[in-house]
Amino acid sequence: MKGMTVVVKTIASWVKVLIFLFGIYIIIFGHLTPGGGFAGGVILASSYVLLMLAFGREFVEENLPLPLASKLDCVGAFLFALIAVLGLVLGGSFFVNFLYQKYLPGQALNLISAGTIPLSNIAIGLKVGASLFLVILSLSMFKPDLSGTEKDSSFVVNTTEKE
Amino acid sequence: MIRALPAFVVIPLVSAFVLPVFGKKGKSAATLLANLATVALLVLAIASIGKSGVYEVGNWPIRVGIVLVLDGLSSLMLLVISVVSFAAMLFSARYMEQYTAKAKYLSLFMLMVGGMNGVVLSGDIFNLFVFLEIASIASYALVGFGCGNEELEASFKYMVLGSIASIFVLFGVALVYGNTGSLNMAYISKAIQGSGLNAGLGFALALFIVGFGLKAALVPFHAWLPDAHPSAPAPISAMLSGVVIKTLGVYALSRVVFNVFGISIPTGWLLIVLGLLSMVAGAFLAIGQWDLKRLMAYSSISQMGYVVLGIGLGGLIIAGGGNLAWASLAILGGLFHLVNHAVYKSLLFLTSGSVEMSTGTREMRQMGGLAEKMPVTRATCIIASASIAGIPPFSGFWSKLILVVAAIQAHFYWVAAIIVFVSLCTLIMYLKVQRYVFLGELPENLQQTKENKNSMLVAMIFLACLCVLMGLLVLVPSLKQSILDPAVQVLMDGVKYSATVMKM
Amino acid sequence: MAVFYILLLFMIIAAIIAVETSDLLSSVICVGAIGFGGSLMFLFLRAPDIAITQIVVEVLGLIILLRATISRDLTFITGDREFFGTVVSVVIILVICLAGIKVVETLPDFGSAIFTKVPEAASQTYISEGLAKTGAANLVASVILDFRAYDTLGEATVLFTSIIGATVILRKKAKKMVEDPDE
Amino acid sequence: MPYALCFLLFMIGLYCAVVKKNMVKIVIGIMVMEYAVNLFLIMLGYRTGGTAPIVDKTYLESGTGQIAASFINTSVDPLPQALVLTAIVISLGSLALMISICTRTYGKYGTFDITEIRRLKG
Repeated sequence: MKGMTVVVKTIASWVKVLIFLFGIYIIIFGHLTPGGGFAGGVILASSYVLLMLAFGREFVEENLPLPLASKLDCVGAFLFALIAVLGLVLGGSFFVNFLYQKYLPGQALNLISAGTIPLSNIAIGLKVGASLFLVILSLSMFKPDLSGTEKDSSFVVNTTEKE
Repeated sequence: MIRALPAFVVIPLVSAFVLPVFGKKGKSAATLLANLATVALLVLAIASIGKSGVYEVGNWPIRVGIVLVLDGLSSLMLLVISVVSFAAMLFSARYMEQYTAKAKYLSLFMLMVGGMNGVVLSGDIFNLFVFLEIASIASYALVGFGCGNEELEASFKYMVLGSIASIFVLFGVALVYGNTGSLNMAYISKAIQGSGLNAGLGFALALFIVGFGLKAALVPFHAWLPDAHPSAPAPISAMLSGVVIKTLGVYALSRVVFNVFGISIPTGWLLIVLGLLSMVAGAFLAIGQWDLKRLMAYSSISQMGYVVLGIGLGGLIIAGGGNLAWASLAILGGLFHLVNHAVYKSLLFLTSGSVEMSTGTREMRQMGGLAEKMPVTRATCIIASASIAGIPPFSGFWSKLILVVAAIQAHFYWVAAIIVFVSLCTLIMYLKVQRYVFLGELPENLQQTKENKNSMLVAMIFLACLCVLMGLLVLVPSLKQSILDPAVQVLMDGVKYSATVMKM
Repeated sequence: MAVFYILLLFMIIAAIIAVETSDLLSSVICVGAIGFGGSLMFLFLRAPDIAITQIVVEVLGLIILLRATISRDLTFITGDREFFGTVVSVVIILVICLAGIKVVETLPDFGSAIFTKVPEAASQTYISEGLAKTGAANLVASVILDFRAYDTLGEATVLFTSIIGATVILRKKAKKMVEDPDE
Repeated sequence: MPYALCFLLFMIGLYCAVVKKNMVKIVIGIMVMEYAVNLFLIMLGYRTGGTAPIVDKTYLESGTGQIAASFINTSVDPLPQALVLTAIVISLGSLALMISICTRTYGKYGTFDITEIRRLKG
């Protein structure tokens, strides 16, 4: 996988930035406009997938190594659970929107409003983006070797064992 | 206690999120953390006995938000899940050393436990579906954990059938929403009582029965179980046979059939027929097996038949307006058998794992004479076999006795006869296990076999003690009243569930 | 109304092609067509959130599917399983289809949402008080991240589980050589 | 009537998942079933001539900041949309896992044909 021609590479590197920014926009404005953490996270992941298609897998791996993506995945999930538990501690019940109800009501339709909802969106966006990037990278690293029906699968590429 | 309800879900999920961060180096720390989590869950589950209540997530009232409901049935299931997962986790601390990626294994294990706890506690039918998916997806991955040919194939088969089951459940949820406009089980139940069962809701009920029946591996839907359960690593087989099919299958089925839709005569008969088919077919298929774990897997199908039969018999009596005391006896038999089966079948799978680890094979014809080499494994295996076959002082005897008595009282004499007959078949198949694995000639290549050590033995002895003592659950009135009776009462109350939940 | 029928027919035709074509690659591309039709359908059903999510998930799902099929030795696997099994399943499916016609009649008419007919439906609260109670203008966001945030925790966990599962399934070596860790 | 077409789509997926013997085809069948259920859920919440469940400035009454009745009377049901968002992500997750299993199995056998792969006894 050496990547594609220089034309594709140049365009892809520009478009990638745009897609990435669009993903961030979708995440951050998730509570006001259509979109949200899931859609935005998938868009973030697809910007890296575009890079992978244009430049080859190795290039992307240098940018965002697998163990790091794996950790981001865990961190995103953990943050979301943390928001839930904070609701328990600060708001009295699991998943209470404590910021909106107690500390930071904000004005309706503003960017800073809705309390924990934007924060949850960011956590989920991080988690979804990292995990989908992870699975596509793992799938593309997997190189089946059809030479035989061997028992020991030495051809399978190491995924996150290195960490 | 009610305030601590989210902990049942948060502890396993958060530990699962943290565990993969430990890499190869932090393996022992990860194992310790996972074991601590299961111990904490066990403590919480014991503390939850006898409590009941509703937890409103996010302080939203029950109509708007999601509620967690703790009642007799869910606290019984929580107890079963945490006991078995505690033992299986203790066992895997050493057993899983032969595989790589242990941290991920622990994470998937905790996710499976968290998913099951979520299913048991959920009071919202869509939420039940979501947690059902967590537990199922974790178990698909765990079945394929060994990555051998057999494992992958079994995992694929399990995954396809399991996904179809999940989609059926989701479609059922959609139909229920389309007919009642609500997702909370109490409100759905109330709406169904008001409007009666129309074609759409009847179809939704059929979808739920097929979906949860697939997860429980009742006989026409059992194709995946004999492949999936033996292929998984031994502690996972213990979890799958011990609790996963019960939680995702039988618990969800009885919750939906009894508490949401309300039991009727056709569904009661359907459950009885499914139960009888599973009992007989599972037992016959099991006797012919030579693969140790495969035999146990078929016997799981047969034993699940007892549980569904007991619950269905009770439901039929309730729906037919019969004597409620008989009905409660039948349901008690079914639920008590569920608890017993969880303990002794997971013990049997753990002993099979111990044998497999020491001898490197699961083929019974290649074993023999292990009694001297592995005394503890042998002793625990005898206790579990005696339990499952229904030899008097052990736990399995009492639940089968209750089922037989209930069937005779309700004048289902042929059902009682089938129960006794299948019990004999079970005895035969476990005598076969004893004969070929532990007695007889010790083959040349197994001379070096050694007993396993430490945590594996502790886990097996713990479960064996439970097997011996479990009879006390029905013999000691105070234990029976605090653990089993509330669970039976939940199913006996049927659609009164909705009023109970709304009042709590 | 007509647009819904056109899109649904488009999806059904694409599904039939995806099921029946013997070329795996065209089959995968037809799945993309179904997803695209579904995304348009969501847009016309006034569900822009779902439309966005569906289209991006579709793209990634298609890449995953293509990854599985492309550059493989695509032996054309035509035909079905054994004849008897096929006939039985087709009969069962036809029976379910007939039952389905009955079922569809019990639902409220298309275009009259069920929640308007149920006096205590949760959705009415979401619409009338969602903004005031959660502060989010996007009511779908307010439902998934506040009213039903517990579901979303489950959903994020499902994704987490399946990704851990996928990396586990694709790992290099599953079993170590047997050794006694005590010695 | 649109419900019936949606049901037909579900059945096509079920047929594909049950009858076909190619692993990827089975996965595709399951995906089609998921699309059908998602579509069905969204259809349940649709109102003829409805608006998307997103409040913007035009729907806020000036002064009080209350939501206008025109929104309450036309907004489609946000609840099924939330459910479908969850269901889509769940189906993406299970798709990823299924494809991993397929890929790994393909690496072992060199084929997607389940009748050739079947090594386990019934």
